[in-house]
Amino acid sequence: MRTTKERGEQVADDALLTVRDLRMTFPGRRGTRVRAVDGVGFGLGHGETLGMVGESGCGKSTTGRMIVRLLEPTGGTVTFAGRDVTHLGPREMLPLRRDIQMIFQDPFASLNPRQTVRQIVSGPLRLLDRAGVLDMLELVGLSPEHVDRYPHEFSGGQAQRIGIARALASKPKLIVCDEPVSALDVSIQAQIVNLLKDLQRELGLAYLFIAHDLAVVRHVCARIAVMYLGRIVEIGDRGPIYRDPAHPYTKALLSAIPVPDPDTEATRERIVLRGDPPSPAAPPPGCAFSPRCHKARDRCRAEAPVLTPVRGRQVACHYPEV
Amino acid sequence: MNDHDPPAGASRPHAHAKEAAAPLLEVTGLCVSFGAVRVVDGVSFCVRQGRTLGIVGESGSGKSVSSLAVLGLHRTASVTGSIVFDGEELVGAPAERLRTLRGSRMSMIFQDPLSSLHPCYSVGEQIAESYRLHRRASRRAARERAVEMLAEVGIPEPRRRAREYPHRFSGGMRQRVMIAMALACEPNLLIADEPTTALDVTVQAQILELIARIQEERGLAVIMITHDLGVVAQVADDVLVMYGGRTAEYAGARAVFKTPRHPYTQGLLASVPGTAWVDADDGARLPAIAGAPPSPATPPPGCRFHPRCSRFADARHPAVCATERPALSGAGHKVACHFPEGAR
Amino acid sequence: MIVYLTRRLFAAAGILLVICAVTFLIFYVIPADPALQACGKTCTPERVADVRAQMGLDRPVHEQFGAYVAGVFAGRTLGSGLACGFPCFGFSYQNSLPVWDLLVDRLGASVSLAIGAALLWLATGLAIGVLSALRQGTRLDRSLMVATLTSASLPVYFVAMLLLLLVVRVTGILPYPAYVPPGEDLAAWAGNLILPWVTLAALYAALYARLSRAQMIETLAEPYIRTARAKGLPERTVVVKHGMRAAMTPIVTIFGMDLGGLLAGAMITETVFGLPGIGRLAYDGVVKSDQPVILGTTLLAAFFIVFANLAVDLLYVLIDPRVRYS
Amino acid sequence: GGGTPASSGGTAATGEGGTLTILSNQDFSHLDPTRNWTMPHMDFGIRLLYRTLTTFKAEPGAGGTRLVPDLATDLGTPSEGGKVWTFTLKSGLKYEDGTPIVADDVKYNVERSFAPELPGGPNYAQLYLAGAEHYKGPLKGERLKSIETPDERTIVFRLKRPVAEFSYTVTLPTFAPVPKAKEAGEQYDNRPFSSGPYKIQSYDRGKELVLVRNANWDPATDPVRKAYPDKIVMKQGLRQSVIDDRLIDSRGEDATAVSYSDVTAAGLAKVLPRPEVKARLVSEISGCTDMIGFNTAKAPFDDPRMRQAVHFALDKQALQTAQGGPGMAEIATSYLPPALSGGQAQDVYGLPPTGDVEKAKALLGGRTLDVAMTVSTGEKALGEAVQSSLKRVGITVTLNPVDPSVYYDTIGDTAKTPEMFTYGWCPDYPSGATFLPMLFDGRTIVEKGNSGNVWQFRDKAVEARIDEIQAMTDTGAAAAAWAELDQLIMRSSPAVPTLWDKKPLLVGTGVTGAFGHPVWSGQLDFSALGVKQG
Amino acid sequence: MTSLTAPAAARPPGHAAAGRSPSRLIWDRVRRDRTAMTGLAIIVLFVLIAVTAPLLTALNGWSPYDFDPSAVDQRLAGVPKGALGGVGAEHWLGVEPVSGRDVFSRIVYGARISLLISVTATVVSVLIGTVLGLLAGYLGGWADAAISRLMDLLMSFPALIFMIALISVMPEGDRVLLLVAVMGGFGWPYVGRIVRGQAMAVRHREYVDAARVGGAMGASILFREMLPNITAPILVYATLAIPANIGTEAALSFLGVGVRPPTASWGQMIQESMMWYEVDPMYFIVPGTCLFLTVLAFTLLGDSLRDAIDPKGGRA
Ligand SMILES: Nc1ncnc2c1ncn2[C@@H]1O[C@H](COP(=O)(O)OP(=O)(O)OP(=O)(O)O)[C@@H](O)[C@H]1O
Ligand SMILES: Nc1ncnc2c1ncn2[C@@H]1O[C@H](COP(=O)(O)OP(=O)(O)OP(=O)(O)O)[C@@H](O)[C@H]1O
Ligand SMILES: [Mg+2]
Ligand SMILES: [Mg+2]
Ligand code: NI
Repeated sequence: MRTTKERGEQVADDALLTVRDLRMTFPGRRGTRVRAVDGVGFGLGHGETLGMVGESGCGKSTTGRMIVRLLEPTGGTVTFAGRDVTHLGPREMLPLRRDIQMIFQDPFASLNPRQTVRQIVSGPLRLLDRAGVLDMLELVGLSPEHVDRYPHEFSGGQAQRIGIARALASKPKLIVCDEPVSALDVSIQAQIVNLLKDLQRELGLAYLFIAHDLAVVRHVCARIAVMYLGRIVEIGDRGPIYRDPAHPYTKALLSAIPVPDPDTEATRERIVLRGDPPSPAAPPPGCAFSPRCHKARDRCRAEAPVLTPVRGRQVACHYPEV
Repeated sequence: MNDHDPPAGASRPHAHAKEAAAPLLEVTGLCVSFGAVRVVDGVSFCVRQGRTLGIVGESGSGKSVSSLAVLGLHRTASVTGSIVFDGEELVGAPAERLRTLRGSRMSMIFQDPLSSLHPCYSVGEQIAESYRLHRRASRRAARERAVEMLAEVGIPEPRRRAREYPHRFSGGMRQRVMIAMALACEPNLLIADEPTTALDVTVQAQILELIARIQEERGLAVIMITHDLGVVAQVADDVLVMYGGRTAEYAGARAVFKTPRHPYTQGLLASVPGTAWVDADDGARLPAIAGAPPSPATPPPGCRFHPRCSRFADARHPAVCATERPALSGAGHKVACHFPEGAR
Repeated sequence: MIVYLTRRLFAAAGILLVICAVTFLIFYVIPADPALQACGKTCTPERVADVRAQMGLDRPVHEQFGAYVAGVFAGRTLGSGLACGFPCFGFSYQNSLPVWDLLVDRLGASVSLAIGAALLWLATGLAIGVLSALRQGTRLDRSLMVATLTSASLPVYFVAMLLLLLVVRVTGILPYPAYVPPGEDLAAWAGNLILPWVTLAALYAALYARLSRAQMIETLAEPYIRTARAKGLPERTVVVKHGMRAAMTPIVTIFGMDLGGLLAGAMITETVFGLPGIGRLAYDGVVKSDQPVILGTTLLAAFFIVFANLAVDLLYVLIDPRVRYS
Repeated sequence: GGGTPASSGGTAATGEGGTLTILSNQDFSHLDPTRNWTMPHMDFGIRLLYRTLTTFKAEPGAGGTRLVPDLATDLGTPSEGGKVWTFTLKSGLKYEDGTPIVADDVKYNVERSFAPELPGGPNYAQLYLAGAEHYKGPLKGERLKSIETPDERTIVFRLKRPVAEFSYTVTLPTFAPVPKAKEAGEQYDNRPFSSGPYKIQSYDRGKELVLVRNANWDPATDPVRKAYPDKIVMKQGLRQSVIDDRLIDSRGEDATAVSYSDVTAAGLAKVLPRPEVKARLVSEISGCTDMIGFNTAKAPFDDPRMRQAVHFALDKQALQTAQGGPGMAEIATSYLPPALSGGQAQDVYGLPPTGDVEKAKALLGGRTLDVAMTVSTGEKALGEAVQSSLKRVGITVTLNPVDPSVYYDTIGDTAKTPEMFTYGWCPDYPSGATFLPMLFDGRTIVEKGNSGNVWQFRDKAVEARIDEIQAMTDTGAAAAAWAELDQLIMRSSPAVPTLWDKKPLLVGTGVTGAFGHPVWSGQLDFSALGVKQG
Repeated sequence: MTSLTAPAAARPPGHAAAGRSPSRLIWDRVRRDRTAMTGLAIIVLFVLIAVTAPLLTALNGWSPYDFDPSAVDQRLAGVPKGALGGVGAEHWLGVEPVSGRDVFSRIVYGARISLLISVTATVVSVLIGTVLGLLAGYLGGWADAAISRLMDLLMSFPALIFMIALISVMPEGDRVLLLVAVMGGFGWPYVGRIVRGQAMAVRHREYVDAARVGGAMGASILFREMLPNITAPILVYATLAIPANIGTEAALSFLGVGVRPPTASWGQMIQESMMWYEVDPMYFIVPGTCLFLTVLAFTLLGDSLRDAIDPKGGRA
């Protein structure tokens, strides 16, 4: 283990994916700069799953899209299998494209409506022949007769399966899943979650699993990163974080999730945060969470906390929960 | 027929639930068809003053269509059955009568607060509009009322914000505006159609808290439509589970969550990951319901759920499930299943 | 807002300058020699050269262009001592009148035509469109749409000729159209313009009816309309206050562009009805290779188009509070 | 002459007063007397706004070609063998503001025609006046020495060579007075200062011109102009088909209206079947000759046989139909119109009206030709008729319609002159001298802006003969000689005369004194028009 | 049973086993639309007429350029002899006044020219507009700014004035080509703007991202991922642009800058016939009706296509 100077988690060097101090700034209105991702760092080992949760707009998707190089990071590095891939050109990326794939949130929007399942799954590089496509379909639980159909002829869950088949076609090592189940009905969500887990077991995939549903993340991921306004505020193994959140935001988040059990609900202590998440175009000074935090003090408003180990996970808080 | 009676003794204890109150809204055998397609097929429920009915179900199961039918907002659909609001039959009532009830005695809030607010009028204007109309208030009084309502739903600087347009508000704020608008005329019934689906969990918690507070203060009857079982568990006294346009199960919240009798409800509850934080078997497979919801245009015959039903898949009772529509049976805890107690 | 406005004004000026340059260049290389034309039936080469020098046509094109553009703002004096002041667009080759005066003189008819027709087609088009949208799918809707389709498929001159034949020639209800300025005799002005108005409105009203119908149908399906109904608003309020308001936004855009184009001259209508408008002036200019007139009308027309667009964009701030320019 | 003039050929109108409306599809190209040289406009200017030294009688037919003194007391006195012409002005002549008209004003206007600022007018002054080679007009203060005004009423012109018909030349608007005080350069066009019976009240160019009586015009000094209406309103820029319809209907104001421009073929089709309307159709022979010209300077029409082949192949009857039928045009058989050749049409070839295909084919000798023909946009029907008739003998014609305004530039540029084109010529006054020398003298050809001899016809014998005839002092003998020369040129066919057409004009039911004047190519004589009142 | 097996009832019912592409669905919807099919039938009819023009004129024996002096009345300024503008066994739809040319033959050949010009001009504008619009929408930034300014500029030109000016100063050369160039040249920004907007919307669709993640680059994204998804609005535009261009051709003919004589086009025929509408209404009605029917047919088809592509507006 070696500690990095940058903000972010301390990462083992042999990890499959290492992200250090990743930053993304978008040009905003009136010349403002939207710091969508502001120094994110973490590592991900082979066959591992890292869950990434946080409120809308906190930069989860942006992080994921930078890792698959849909976006060019404005700062930081992405190392994949020991190779710095942060600024590779499109051609140099090609071999890497096979190794890093992505699953999207909206199952229909991510399938080209004018292509057949076969064209979609074999991908723009035509990686698979018909038999290969059929294999993939079987793998994700679709029947061979679906191969010449168009996306609009499928239900949401099936469409998401096609998206997964496409991601699997190049036999990747890492899949970035950007909210793969949040657009699906509850009864379908479980199917897809199970499928992803089965595939991981069978194919040894590593997932970066982005979601805002803490319950799903907990079910899928061994490690969790909680993001707030472009930064990771808490990262570590699932158990400690859920059982005993150290960041006040994580705690509030967990307490806000309704549980389908009236008894629990009736007795639960609920922390209701005041106000809305701040805009990344005008982040508050110091700790970004301070305006909504019930125990914020002057220090919080002046100085931004960095990730420090607390009880088996890392937390960016001056006054972590005890 | 009294299958619309509130499920007795099933509700969770609530500080000031008015047990004695007569039902404010009684819906019996509601059917809604678009052309030849029957989207809601014989749904019955009732809500009392001060109580909350939760309606859950998958996308397309007819939740929104049922609630819009209550307000008489369907223009092209044919609505049959009976909807009695405060002793008055609404099915077949003149449109003008329904109109005067809407917004004044029963209100509705919608899922997507941005597209549900008119982009070209300030929020103050939009709140004041129904108050002016139903209360015949002056422009100034209505404006005051709007500011008052904005303050009530917890919007800071209400006087200034009243002059702003919806696009300047965040998602949670917009939903607050919708609530303010719905409550401006102090209605008796509030129908909330997935009011928090588009919102973040932290904001969802705020909105649910707000609705609960207002309900408590005013003794409102609330119909909370959602597909999030957690939300229902949190707010509802009674729960109606819909599947394919029909009632699957209708009972008190506690009964539904603790002793579900319909295989769909059971499957649904089981497939929600991490029901309790502490003792979950992390990483295990979720018991999922196979298949996808039925299409309303060509629903499966018999029990709508049978193609996905594990009891049916067990192949012990195929014929009846696939051919006959199960009746909604049971005294307090109503369920529409041929084999409600399970096959095992 | 100020910044935005200045930026847009500069962009508009740029577009006008480029249009001016392109027009200038094209008519510089045309085969027709204005000097030769001016010279008359029999003309010796020396005399043509004299005339050419007199008209300033012997200088290189960029100098001529520079002189023209500078003249627009500073005014200029031509060889023969003809002088024109601030907005100087040169003199017509045909009648030596300042082009600016000609434009101003012809503007009255064009504006009368455009505004009157616009009001007429807005009123009828929107009424038909909204009615059709509200009665969507009924027999009324279908017959209105067939009528608008037919009306939109008829060429302008066809309608114009038909109107002339029926209203003027056969029945004699109206006299032959002849433009009378509104300042002189308002009744005569309107009476004479009725046919051109109807002609133009027949086409545009049809287009606007179809457009507003589509817009209205789309808007009435919006969730906020459902909200308005849920508030218990009377149907009329829902349609007019909530529906029309939102449905009109794209129509304003198109209306701006159409009006801009029409102010620049409804060439065919003006030609058929003999209205002394900008379009007619432009047409005559082209036919007679009257370069200064072509330049002047092209610039004025472009000006109307560019500024109508600008006006529409600015109007949007009022119509649609979501739009803010910064 | 075919057409019967409508209202009792030129006899006195029933009365004075009223408003005459003139419906026109165009604006004047120029009203400035210095620059006015286009046919109907000259008529309008000379008859209503300005007087010239001499002018033509206001009579239909041959009577109209007779010359009478106008500003001058007589038709001018030649001296030095016709090289010096002296005119004396009548006394009591006044402009519209009452100031007297003096000889220097006439001189001033003639000088103006030299100014490059004021192009477009008749060029006779440049052609005839002595010592004017480098003169550039009076606008910069320079005066011309060859015109003398010894006193206020006498003007003397000194010419380069004898001109027998100078009395005719001075009927042109160049010889109208323009007071120096009213000089306005190009802008004079918009408000010429009146010496005639009417003055301009308002002139909204392209839209409306209103003339009212000039109180300072003294009828006693003017034997020609009747000036019946109190007011004359000219509506400009109307569509011709609308003008036709209005005058056919002749309702309301249109009853006292006349058409300024030709009735269309379609309009004629409406007029001819209705006798009551046909009676109001004025169709005087225009005196012009329509021609189809060849570029004789290049192949294939440098070969006279090819030109003759076309001449023989042409279906002149089809052209006649395009012009409105036999009632509206006669088939031309020579360049000089009958009026200039003693009223007798000459015919060298004696061809049938539909042409002689066999002879044409023989001349072609089996060749097929592929030629371009430029026509003006208004002559499409005519062009198509040519196209169709030449196809019969294997000549393929590609039509190139060009706008009238650029037409003469196109064919007047010798580098660009097409193989075939249409052309027409009207005499400025009834004399062969304003016809054949302009059209067929090879020495007048210029490289650009070529006019008249657009076919670039060069023939030494013809040129020599032209010089001989122009030197003749006996106008009668000269006329016969011109007619003879005409036949000579016809034999080498540099151009094919096609039609002698009439000018079809409609007048309202309340118009009197309408007849087409032979000098102004059949246009109505505006000096004689009157309106019925009540 | 695991969730890996295909759910039996998952397939939305009502679909045949073979997949139907969105274009097929649209076409199916259009095919069921009676007015659209009427429109299409009219279009097909006129296209057939245009294509078989030489055959049709061989049938009636008159070339579109043959004069027939016997069919017109010389003494009456060339009015066709006989009723209805000379309609009869010899001349099926009558003759042109003055020249006596056969109206049927000219209409048939005119269909060729009118359809040729309007369709080619539309193709030209759609091609240019699509390519430039796609590039602007896809590349964004500098390229977008440049292309957008160019479109603004072209759209600010008073098109009709400029078209007639341009055409009338270029007397040489092939008029048909010139008309196509001018109409296409001034028409493409309208397509370009639509395509640009669509491209900007489509560029950020997830399936484009997915293709990129799958290794697609540049042209492949443009033409395989984006273009197929914006062909529908382009097609609608094209169908509606064709009648507009037929109208423009006619308008230009009306203003005297149409095709060169003796070539026939509908616009040119209408322009000529306009003067004769009183004495020879047939001459006016025939080309007018053809023009009207064609414009109407294309509009009907385009409308129906639009509804089929976006059925939202049509739902009751
Ligand atoms: N292309 C872009 N241009 C400008 N701003 C952007 C862009 N993409 C994202 N942003 C901004 O960056 C911030 C982070 O966005 P991101 O999509 O990463 O959030 P997220 O966590 O995925 O949210 P969600 O849960 O809604 O998907 C947001 O404020 C968003 O507005
Ligand atoms: N106006 C309409 N015309 C035709 N069908 C409709 C109409 N509105 C709704 N439907 C159909 O009725 C069915 C039930 O729709 P409804 O909106 O009630 O579902 P829901 O339970 O509210 O789903 P969600 O959770 O997605 O809101 C759906 O299949 C829908 O397609
Ligand atoms: Mg996201
Ligand atoms: Mg719903
Ligand atoms: Ni309570």
